[in-house]
Amino acid sequence: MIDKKVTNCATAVRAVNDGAAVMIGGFGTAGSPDELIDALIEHGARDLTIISNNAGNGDAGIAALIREGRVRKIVCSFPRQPDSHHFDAAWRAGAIELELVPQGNLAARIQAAGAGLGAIFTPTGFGTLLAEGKETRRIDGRDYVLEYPIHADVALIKAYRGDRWGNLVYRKTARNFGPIMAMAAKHAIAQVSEVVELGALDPECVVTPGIFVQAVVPVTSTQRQGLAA
Amino acid sequence: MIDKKVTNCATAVRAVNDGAAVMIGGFGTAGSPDELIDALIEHGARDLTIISNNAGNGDAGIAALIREGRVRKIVCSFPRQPDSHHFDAAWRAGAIELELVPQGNLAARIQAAGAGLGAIFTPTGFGTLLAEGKETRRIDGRDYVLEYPIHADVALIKAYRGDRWGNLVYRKTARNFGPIMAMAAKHAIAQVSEVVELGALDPECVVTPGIFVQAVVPVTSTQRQGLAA
Amino acid sequence: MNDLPRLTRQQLAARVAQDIPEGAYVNLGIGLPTLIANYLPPEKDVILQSENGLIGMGPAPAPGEEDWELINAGKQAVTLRTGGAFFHHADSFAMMRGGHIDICVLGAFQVSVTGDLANWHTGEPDAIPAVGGAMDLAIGAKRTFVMMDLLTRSGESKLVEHCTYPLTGIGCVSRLYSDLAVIDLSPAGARVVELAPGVTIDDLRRVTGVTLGEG
Amino acid sequence: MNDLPRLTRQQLAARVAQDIPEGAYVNLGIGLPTLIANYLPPEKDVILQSENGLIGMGPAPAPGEEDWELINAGKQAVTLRTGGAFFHHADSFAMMRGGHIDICVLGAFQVSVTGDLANWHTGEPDAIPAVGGAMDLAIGAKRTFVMMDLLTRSGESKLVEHCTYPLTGIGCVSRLYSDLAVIDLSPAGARVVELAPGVTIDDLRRVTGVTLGEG
Repeated sequence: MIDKKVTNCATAVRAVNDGAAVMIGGFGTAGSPDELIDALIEHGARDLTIISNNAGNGDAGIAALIREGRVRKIVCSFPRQPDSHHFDAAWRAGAIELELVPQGNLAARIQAAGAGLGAIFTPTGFGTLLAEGKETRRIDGRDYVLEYPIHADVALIKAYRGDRWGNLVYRKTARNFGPIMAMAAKHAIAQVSEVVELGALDPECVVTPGIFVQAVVPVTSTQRQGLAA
Repeated sequence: MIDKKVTNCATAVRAVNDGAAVMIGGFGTAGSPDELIDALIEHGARDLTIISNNAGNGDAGIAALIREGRVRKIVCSFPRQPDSHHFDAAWRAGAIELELVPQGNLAARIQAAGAGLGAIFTPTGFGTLLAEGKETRRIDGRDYVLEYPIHADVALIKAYRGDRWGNLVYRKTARNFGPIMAMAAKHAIAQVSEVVELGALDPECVVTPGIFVQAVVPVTSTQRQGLAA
Repeated sequence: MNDLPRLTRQQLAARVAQDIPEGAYVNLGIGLPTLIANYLPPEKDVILQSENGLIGMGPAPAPGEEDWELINAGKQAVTLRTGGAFFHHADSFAMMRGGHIDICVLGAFQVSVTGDLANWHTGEPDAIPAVGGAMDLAIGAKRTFVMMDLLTRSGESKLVEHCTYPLTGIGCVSRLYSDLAVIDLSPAGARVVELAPGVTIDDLRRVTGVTLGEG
Repeated sequence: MNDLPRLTRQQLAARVAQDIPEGAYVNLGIGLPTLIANYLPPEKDVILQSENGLIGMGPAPAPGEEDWELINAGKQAVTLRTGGAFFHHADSFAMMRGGHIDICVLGAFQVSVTGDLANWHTGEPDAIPAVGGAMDLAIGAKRTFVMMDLLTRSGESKLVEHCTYPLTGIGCVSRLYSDLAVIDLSPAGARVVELAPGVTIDDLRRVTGVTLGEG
């Protein structure tokens, strides 16, 4: 019997090795897998490359990972936030490498990884600092930049409901990067508010089919939700 | 008030001009917009480029379009079927141009068009007849072929339910190419079994958001469904 | 020279809203452009997209009714209108980059007369860079508008011959809505479409110092 | 020389099924490989994908209960198992091409000792070409197996040093299951893993004429 349910976050994040590339879902207060990140900090893996939209804010989540010195490099679109002080300090100290990627390129490169593409010509960033040194090409009268897929060893995402096959549905704008990160990582771990019986999710409405998910962890507490802004 | 509902197929297909590139959804018996194709034949547009998985079978649908001499070129993955006699005859007579595309490349190129990419390096077809003359590149130890997006002027697709904003849900494997064709065409026309009230479709389960759809046509008859095989 | 009669931010938002037609799919950038939503009359059906994964965005919820899993790109709590839908980030940016959004309205540090946009980076060497969706929004929509004050607080023109700040996109802005004028931008240069009440074309030429066509 | 003891198609299907582990995501190609599904014991949870947009494919429905909007890639009516899901063609081929499918089993016209596959085109000049998903399936899965009779009806080996038919993919097949033997294929060449009862390695070498390693 296929059963991808893992009883707790601590067990699930053992899949993260030192030096791993780890995707972390979430945009703002929506979809951040806070409990998985807490467990990852506890787990102690270091020298990580983090792929996420932001570089953390406040003192929890990705910010705490950075504070603890676990992050060698971050690939993200928007590291600067009013309370991103842990990233800011690490960056100014030269203690963290930053690959800044326009958000649409970030999404497209993650999707390209999941879909097995070798590279994509994308319209975003042409003629800007973020395309410096990159191959460009004019196609049908429009200019494009060649960008490469972003793969990961592990993805940590937050979904709403999941089943033992790993099928997932999300809630509102908490969907954001979850579905494409699950596809781009070798090992996708989803924390869910509820594990439901197989068959309880409508097959027409499953957003992430279980083939893309390796572990489903029930996390009922949502202690930080609604606090961050 | 936004109301994309069009009362009948004949009115909807007036959007197809002579010389247009037309995507047609469907895979086997599932998802073929038969009534829209009938209306297109009646409409009379000619010199069409058809983008679809197959090149028609039997005497209806795309096969009938070909029989009537309306199709200049077809872009598809699998034109040869036991009863694809209209395509077969046209092809042997040199009366139709064929661009044969592996099914995954077809899907990826249609998706790339909808997403605004300039080109993609895809793994499929490398070293085969279907990549002859195409640019290739080795990336991270794997070989890829450069493929370009496939755009269309109009898409004809079949969905299950739709609303006046153009939001769509599909039914089972009739989903197939519908969502990506809607995104890749300038003007997407969806025939639906039922037009429902705005708000009747769960926003978590909408497969094609209305932004990708320009016309929704209720078609309750499904006369050919279950006959073709 | 900087005491010209200016549109207020509210007047400017109302002015942009006038030009958004019924049925348009629109992305309003973070900051000033979000004001435009207040001036889209309910009877004019305009659909707002937010690039973090929703379309059919409605107004802010009543205080205390926020759902922090229903937010916009500015990370503010919002609502979903009847008929709206959710989707993931790749589909969302496909909407944008694939040219499905009719109008995107952005703020700017600088805009050039040919429509180059600079709105993501001040260029200061110690600034922490952050781009978010700015570059995707700039080049993706069918039409990209900029909404900004024409001059900085110290009186420098933000409409320039060539941007000196790092670019967000090249030739992507088709129209500039400012507190002093509405100006079309194209490869042929800037052309004034409309002047704020009490402002003359000579005023504009004087304060901007750029070449401005008329009519 | 062609009257060697051969596995029946049913025996061959059962043999392939043995090597499909619990929990595997599997795509069974049109034709011969579809027989494998009959030999996956219900207690071994194997999930079948069909590239036209479903995962968790179940057996054929009872006659008269077909739903022609629920079909497989061979356009046969199928069912959906509890826990299955539907998706569009781009997501479906992302599953395949992105390496998410563990095992794909395909039929073949020819396979080379280094794993080149020819299964889409006989190369006859007047043949109407049709490729479908063959090329995507060939190169996408973590492991691609071929299931076929080792010899044509006229006794020619379908395992060859170099394919003479147009290729479907290069070096993509890792294992060949045939009626006479199970043979691993790799850049180092072919290596016989298992012989059908009553077949010797010398028999195989004689009928195929290719270099075959052992053990």
